[in-house]
Amino acid sequence: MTVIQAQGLDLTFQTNDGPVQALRDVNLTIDKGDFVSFIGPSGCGKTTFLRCIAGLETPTGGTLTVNGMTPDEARKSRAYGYVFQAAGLYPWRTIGGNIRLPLEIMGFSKEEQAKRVAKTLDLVDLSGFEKKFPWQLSGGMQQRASIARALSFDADILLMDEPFGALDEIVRDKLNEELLKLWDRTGKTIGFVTHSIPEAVYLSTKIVVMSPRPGRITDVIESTLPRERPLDIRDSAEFIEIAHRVREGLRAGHLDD
Amino acid sequence: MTVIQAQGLDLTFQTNDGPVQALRDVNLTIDKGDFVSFIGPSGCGKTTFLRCIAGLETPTGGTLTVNGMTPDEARKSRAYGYVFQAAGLYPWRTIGGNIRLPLEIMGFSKEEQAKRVAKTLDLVDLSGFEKKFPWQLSGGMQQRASIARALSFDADILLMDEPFGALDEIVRDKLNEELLKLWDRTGKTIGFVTHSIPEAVYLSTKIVVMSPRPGRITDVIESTLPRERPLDIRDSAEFIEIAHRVREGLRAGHLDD
Amino acid sequence: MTLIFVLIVWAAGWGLNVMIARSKGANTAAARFAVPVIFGVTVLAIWEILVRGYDISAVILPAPSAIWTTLTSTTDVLWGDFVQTFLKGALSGYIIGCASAVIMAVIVDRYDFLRRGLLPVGNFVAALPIVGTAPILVMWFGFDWHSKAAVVVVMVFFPMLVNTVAGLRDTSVMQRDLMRTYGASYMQTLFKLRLPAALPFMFNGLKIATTLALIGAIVAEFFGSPVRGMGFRISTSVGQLALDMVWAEIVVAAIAGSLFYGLIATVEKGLTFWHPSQRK
Amino acid sequence: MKQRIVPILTVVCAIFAFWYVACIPMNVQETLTAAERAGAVVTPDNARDRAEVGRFALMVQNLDTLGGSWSVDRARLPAPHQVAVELWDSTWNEEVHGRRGIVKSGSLSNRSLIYHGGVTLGATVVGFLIGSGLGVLLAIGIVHSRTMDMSVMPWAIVSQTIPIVALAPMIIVVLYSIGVQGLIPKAVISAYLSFFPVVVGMVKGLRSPDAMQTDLLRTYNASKSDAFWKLRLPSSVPYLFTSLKVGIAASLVGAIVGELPVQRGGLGARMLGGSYYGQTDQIWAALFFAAALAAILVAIIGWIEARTLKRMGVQQ
Amino acid sequence: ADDVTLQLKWVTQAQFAGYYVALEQGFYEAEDLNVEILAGGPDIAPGQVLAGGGADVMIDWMPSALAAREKGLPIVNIAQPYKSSGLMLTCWKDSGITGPEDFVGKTIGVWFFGNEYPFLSWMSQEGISTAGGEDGVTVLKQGFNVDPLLQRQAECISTMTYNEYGQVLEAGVSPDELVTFKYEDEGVSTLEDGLYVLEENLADPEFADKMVRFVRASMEGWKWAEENPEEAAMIVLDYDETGAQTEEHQIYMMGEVAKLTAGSDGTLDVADYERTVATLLAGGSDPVITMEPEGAWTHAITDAALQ
Ligand SMILES: Nc1ncnc2c1ncn2[C@@H]1O[C@H](COP(=O)(O)OP(=O)(O)OP(=O)(O)O)[C@@H](O)[C@H]1O
Ligand SMILES: Nc1ncnc2c1ncn2[C@@H]1O[C@H](COP(=O)(O)OP(=O)(O)OP(=O)(O)O)[C@@H](O)[C@H]1O
Ligand SMILES: Cc1ncc(C[n+]2csc(CCO)c2C)c(N)n1
Ligand SMILES: [Mg+2]
Ligand SMILES: [Mg+2]
Repeated sequence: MTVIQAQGLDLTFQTNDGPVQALRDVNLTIDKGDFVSFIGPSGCGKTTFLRCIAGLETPTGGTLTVNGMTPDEARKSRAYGYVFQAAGLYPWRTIGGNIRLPLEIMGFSKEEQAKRVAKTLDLVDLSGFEKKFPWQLSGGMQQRASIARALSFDADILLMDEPFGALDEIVRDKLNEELLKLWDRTGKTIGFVTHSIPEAVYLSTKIVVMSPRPGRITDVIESTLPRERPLDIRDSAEFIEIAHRVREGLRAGHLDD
Repeated sequence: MTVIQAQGLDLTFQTNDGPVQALRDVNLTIDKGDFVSFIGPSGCGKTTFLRCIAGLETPTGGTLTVNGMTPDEARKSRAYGYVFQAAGLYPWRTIGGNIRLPLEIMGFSKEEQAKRVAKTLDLVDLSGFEKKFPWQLSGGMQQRASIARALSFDADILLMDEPFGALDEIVRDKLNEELLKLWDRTGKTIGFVTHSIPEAVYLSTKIVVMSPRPGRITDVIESTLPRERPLDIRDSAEFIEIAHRVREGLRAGHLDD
Repeated sequence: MTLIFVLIVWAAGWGLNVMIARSKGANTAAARFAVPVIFGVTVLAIWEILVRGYDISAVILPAPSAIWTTLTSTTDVLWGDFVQTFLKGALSGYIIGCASAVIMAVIVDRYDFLRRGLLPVGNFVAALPIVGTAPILVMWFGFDWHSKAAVVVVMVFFPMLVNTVAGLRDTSVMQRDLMRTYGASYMQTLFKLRLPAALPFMFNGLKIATTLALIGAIVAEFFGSPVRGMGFRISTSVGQLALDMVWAEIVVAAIAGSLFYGLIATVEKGLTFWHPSQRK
Repeated sequence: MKQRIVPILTVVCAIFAFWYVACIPMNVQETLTAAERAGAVVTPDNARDRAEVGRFALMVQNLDTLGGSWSVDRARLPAPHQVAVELWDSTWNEEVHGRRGIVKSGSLSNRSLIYHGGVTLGATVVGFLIGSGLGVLLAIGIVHSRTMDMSVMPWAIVSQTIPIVALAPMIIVVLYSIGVQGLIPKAVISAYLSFFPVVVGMVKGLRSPDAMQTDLLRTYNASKSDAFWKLRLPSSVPYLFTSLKVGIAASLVGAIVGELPVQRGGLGARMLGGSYYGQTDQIWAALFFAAALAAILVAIIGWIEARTLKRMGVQQ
Repeated sequence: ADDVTLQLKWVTQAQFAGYYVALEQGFYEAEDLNVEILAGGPDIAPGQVLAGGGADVMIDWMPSALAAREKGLPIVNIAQPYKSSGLMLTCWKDSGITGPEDFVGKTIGVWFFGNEYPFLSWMSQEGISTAGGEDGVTVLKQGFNVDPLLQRQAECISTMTYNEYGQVLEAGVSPDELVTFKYEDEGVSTLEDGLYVLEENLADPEFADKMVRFVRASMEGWKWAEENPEEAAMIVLDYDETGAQTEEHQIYMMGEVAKLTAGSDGTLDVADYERTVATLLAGGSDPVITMEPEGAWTHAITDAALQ
C-alpha cells in the first residue's frame, strides 16, 4: 500500500537575493512499512523534502499525497511523529514533561499519558531521568528523549531528520539496532535522513540518494539485505556492495558542482 | 623526541551538585611528528584532555609537560594552534581578518601578516575569499578558515577538537586527505579528537581510545599504516583490522557503564 | 583635613571590598550581600564627614544621621505617603499596565498587520515624556491616586508590550514546527509554547516597569495631588526647606523600589530557572 | 516599504478616528458651557448640575450642540487638527510671520518650538554624551574588576529606584548655587537618566563573547587589552547601540525634566508654560514635538548602527 | 560694578516688573550694580539657592521665609515692596458658598511648596479642619493652573488677584459666577513678595552697601512700573525666555500688581509684620511658626536707601 507519493515535486524559496530552488522534479513512492533513508551532500534538500511530507513546507509545484490526503490534512490528523535534526526539547519542561507534550495536546487521559511516558522512556533507555531538565542531560540523551517524544503517540509514520548526528559511533550503533527492532515490531513507515553511508545501508529497505542545487533524486537503491540485521551484517559483501553503490551515487552528485 | 607527556593526570570539576571527575590517571606520551587521534564516547573527557594540553584547563593532579614546560608556559610561548569543535570565527572580521587575528596579537609586521594570510588561505584552498565575511561561506569553508587561522602562526603543535564533525562524508574525506598532506609536509605534531572510527584510523599514527566517567585511557593503538595514505587505503585489510580493534576498545568502554 | 579623612574612609572601604571580592568566599551569598553594603556604608560615611567637615547647610544637603532621625521619627507620615503613592498609585497602575500590555501583545502577535502598524506608533507614543503627559492625565483622572495609576499605566505599557511581543516571537522555527506536527491549536501553542518561551522577556519588561512605576507615581503627584503621597511630600518639603524629610522619602522610595525589584527578580528565578541566563 | 507604510498608516488613521470620537465625551462639559455662554439652550441649564450628570447622558441630551467638541478653547482633549494648527503656528508661522521670528528678527523666536527644541536638543546631546561615556567606562570597570562588579552594580540598580525626576529641581538648585548654570545642570540630569541603560547593555555586551571565543584568545596568550579591543568591544557593539537608543530617549526626558524648574526655555519650560496657563494645545504640541525629536534622535543612532554593523560585516 | 544676583520666587512675569524695569532702564547700572535676575519656577526653593550661595538676595513670601528661618536658615527681610496681599480664594457662586463657614465639606485647591501657610493659618483661625471628611475641608495640592476650578474638580481654588483670577476671567467666566475671599478682607493677610538676604552677609558693610543701592534702584523700578504699566509689561515680556506669557495677560497683571505695591516705599511696615507673625503663630495645634521670631527683619537697608 502506498503511503507517501510525490510526483514532479518542485519547491522554490523566495529569498532576498532571488529564488533558491531547493527541490526539482522529485518523484518518489513510499509504501507502508518501508524504511527509507535520504542521503546526500549538505544543502541538497533532504530536510526540505522531509518537511514537505510533514506539511511544514508547501511545495511550489507537483503533487504530494500522504495516506491519500494532502500533507496538511495528514498533519492535522496527526499522522506522524517528527524527530528534528537537533533535539529541540522545551527547556521549561522536564524530560517527562517533554514527552508528555504531544499526549496533552492530543488529549490523552492522565493515566494513559503516564503509562506512555514510562514506556517510551524505557524504550530509549532513559528511565530514571523523567524528572530531569533537558540541560541536565548530555547531548546524546537529549536526542534520545526527542526520539521518545516522537514515538510516544504511536503515529504510523515516523520522520527522522539526522536523529543520530550528535552521537558517537557506539551509541549510534545501539540506537540503530533498536530503531530497527521497533520498526520490525510495529511495522511503521519511516523516513530517515542521514549523512552516514553505513547507517543508511544498515537501516533501510530503500536508499534515496540526492544531489544538490537544485535538489534532485539521482538514485533510489532498493536494499537486498534481509529485514533481520545483526550489526555484523556490515561486514558482509552484500552490505559493502550496496555501500559502494551509494558512495558512487553521492560522488557523482558532488562532481556536478 | 617527546613533545607532550602526561603522567597520572587527574581532573575533577567542582559543580553545584558535587564534583565531576572528568579525567583519572591519564598517562600518555606524544612524540614530535606524531598524529594522535582521541576517540571515545560523548562526555569521556576528550575535549577536557585537549584543553589541559593547551593550558586552558588546570589538572587537579598528576603532571603534564609540553616541550618540557608546563602547559601554561607553553601557552604563553605560543607553542600551539587550537581548532575548536565549531569554527568559531569572529563574525565581525572577514576571513582574512580572522586569520590575521593571531598574527596581530603576536605582533607580526604588516607585510608578514599579509604574506602569511595569503599563504594559509591558499593552503586551505580559500584564496579569493579573503574579503568575505564568515556567514557568506558554507559550514565546510568556515571550518577550513578556522584551520587556516590555527596554522597561520606556524606553531609546532596543532590541537584539533572534532574539526570535521559538522561536515558531510564527502567533504570530510577531502579535508582529511588535505590535513594528511599538510602534516606530511610540515612535520607538525597533531592532537585530533573525533567520533569517527574510520577517520581516526585513516589519519593517525597513534589512536587513543578513552572510556567515560571518569575519563580514562583504555587503549593506545599504534597504527601500522604507511605515512602515505590514499583514500582507498580504507578498504585494505590492515585498515579494517585496526578499525576493528578500535571498535572493540570503544565497546569495552561502553560495557563498563 | 576633611579630605584626608574622606580618603582614608574610602581606601578602607574599597580595600575591604577588594579583599572580599578576591577571596575564596567571593561567590557566597554572604559576600554578595556584604560587598554592596560595605560600599554603601562607605559612601554614607563619606557623606557624613563631608557635610560635617565643610559645614554644609542642612537646607542644601542634610547629613545621613539627620535623615535617619527623621526617618525613624515620622514613620506614620511616611507610611501614609507610602500607602497613597506605592500601594494605591504605583501598584494598581503597574498591574493594570502590565496586564493590558500582555493581552495587547498576544493580540498584536497574532495579527502581523497590527504588529507592523502598532509597534512603530507605540514606540513614538512611548517617547512622549511623562512630564508632559502627567498634567494631562491629572486633568483627566482627578487629583487622587487614579491619575497616578493612569500615569503609571502609560509609562509601563510600552516597555512591557515591546518585551512581551519580542518574547512571544522568541521561539525557534523548530519549536513551532514541533507544535505544527502535532496539529496543535493556536491556544495550545500559545499556552504550551509561546507564553513559557516569552517569560524571560516578560520579566525583563516587568523589572524595568518596577522602577518606572514608582517614578511615575511620584512625579505625577507634582502636578496635583491630595495632601499626602511621596511625591507630594517631596515637593512640599523642598518648598519648606525640610530636606531631611525629602531624603527620608527618597530612602523609602529606594527601599520600596529595590524590594519590589527584588521580588520580581525572585519570582523570575523561580519561573525561568530553565533559561541559560539563570543557570550558570 | 509598502509593507511597512500601509499598516502604520492604517493604525495612525484608526488612532485619529478614535481621537476625534473621544473628543466628544472628553470635552462635553466645556462644549456645553461654551454653547451656553454663546446663548444656546442646553440641558441641564447650569454648569453645576451638569457636573453631576454623566458624560454620555449629557451627550444624549444635547446632541445638536456637540459640533463644538472639536473647537473648544481650553479643551480637556484638543482635537488632532487643533494640535496640528498649534504645531504649525508655533513652528513655521511663528518663525516666518512672527514679530520675533527668524525672518523678521534674524534670530529664532522664543515662541517657536524650533527654538525651544534647539535648547532641549543641546542639553540632550551633551547629557547623552556624558551619560553614555560614563556608562561605557563604568561597564568596562565592572567587567574588568570583580570588586566594582560586586559593589557598584547593586547600587546602580538602587539608583534607578530613586525618583531622580523628582529630585531634579533640587539638583538643579544645588548645581546652580555652586555656579553651574545653563545647559550643564540639565545635561547632568540627562546623563543620570541615560547612563543606566548603557551600563546594563554594555556589561551584557562586553560579557557576550562565548567561552570558545575567549579561549581562542587564551591559546594566543593575548593580553587583556587585546581581548578588549579585538573581542569584547566588537562583540558588544549590537548591545551598545540598542542601549544607546534607550539612553538617548531617556536623555531627552532628562533634559525636559531639567527645564521644568528653571524657566529658561526648552520644551520642558514650554510644556509647563502651557500647563500653567491651561493651554492644552500648547502642551500637546510640545509633547508631539518632543516625541518627534526623540524619534529622530533614535533614528540617527539607528542609522549609525546600521552603517557600523555593515562595516563589521553583520549579516542583514 | 558690583555683582548682585536676585533669585525670583516664580517665573518671569509682571509680578516682578520692578526689578526688570530697573534692569532695563539702567537704574541698577546707575547705582554701579551689575544685576542678574534668576527666574524661579514651580520647584525652585529660593531659600536653597540663597543658602548655597547661588544668589545674594531673594524674593519670598514672609510666611515661608519665617518658617525657613525657624528651620535654621538665617534670612532677614531687608525690604518689602509689596504692601498688601493679593492672595484669595475663588469659588463658584453656585456651590452655595457665602462665607468661610461654608467651606466645610467642600474641596479647595491650595498651593503648597511654602505657599500653603497663609491658608493653613486662616483655616485654623476659623477652626476648620483641613483633614477632609464631612466636618473639614478637603485640600487638594493645586497644580499650576486654574483647571481644577474650571473643570469643577474643586469648589474653590487659590488665586492671586493679579494672575490666576485673571485667567479664570479670560477663560470666559464672568465675575458674577464667582465668589472671592481676599485674605486682606478676611483679616488673615500675610506679607508677600519681600526681599531677603542671609543674616551673616549683612554684617559685611560692603554687602550692606550693595543692598542699599540695590533696594534703592529696585524701588525706583517699581515706581516707574506703577506709572508706566504697559511699558513695564512689555519689558517683562522681553525678558521671558520661555515665550509663554501673553501681552494681554501681563498688562492685566501689571495693573493689579501696581495696586499691591502702591502703598510701599520699600520699608517694612512693622504693624504688617506683627500682624503676619500673629497670624502665623495663631495656627492652633499646628502653627506655622512656634515662637516669635527675633531679628527677622531690619530697617537698616531701607533707611539708608531712602534718606
Ligand atoms: N527557509 C529557507 N529559505 C531559503 N532557502 C532555504 C530555506 N530552507 C532551506 N533553504 C535552502 O534550500 C536548500 C536545501 O536545504 P535543506 O535544509 O533541505 O538541505 P539539507 O539537505 O537538509 O542539508 P543538511 O544536510 O545540511 O541538513 C539549501 O540550499 C538551503 O540554503
Ligand atoms: N566546565 C565544566 N564543568 C563541569 N563539568 C564539566 C565541564 N566541562 C566538562 N565537564 C564534564 O566533564 C566530562 C568530560 O567532558 P568533555 O567535554 O571533555 O567530553 P568530550 O569527550 O569532549 O565529549 P564530546 O564528545 O561530547 O565532546 C563530561 O562529563 C562533562 O559533563
Ligand atoms: C505649583 C505651584 N506652586 C505654587 C504656586 C504659587 N505661586 C508661586 S509665585 C505666585 C504668585 C503668582 O503667580 C504663586 C501664586 C503656583 N502657582 N504653582
Ligand atoms: Mg538538513
Ligand atoms: Mg568535546
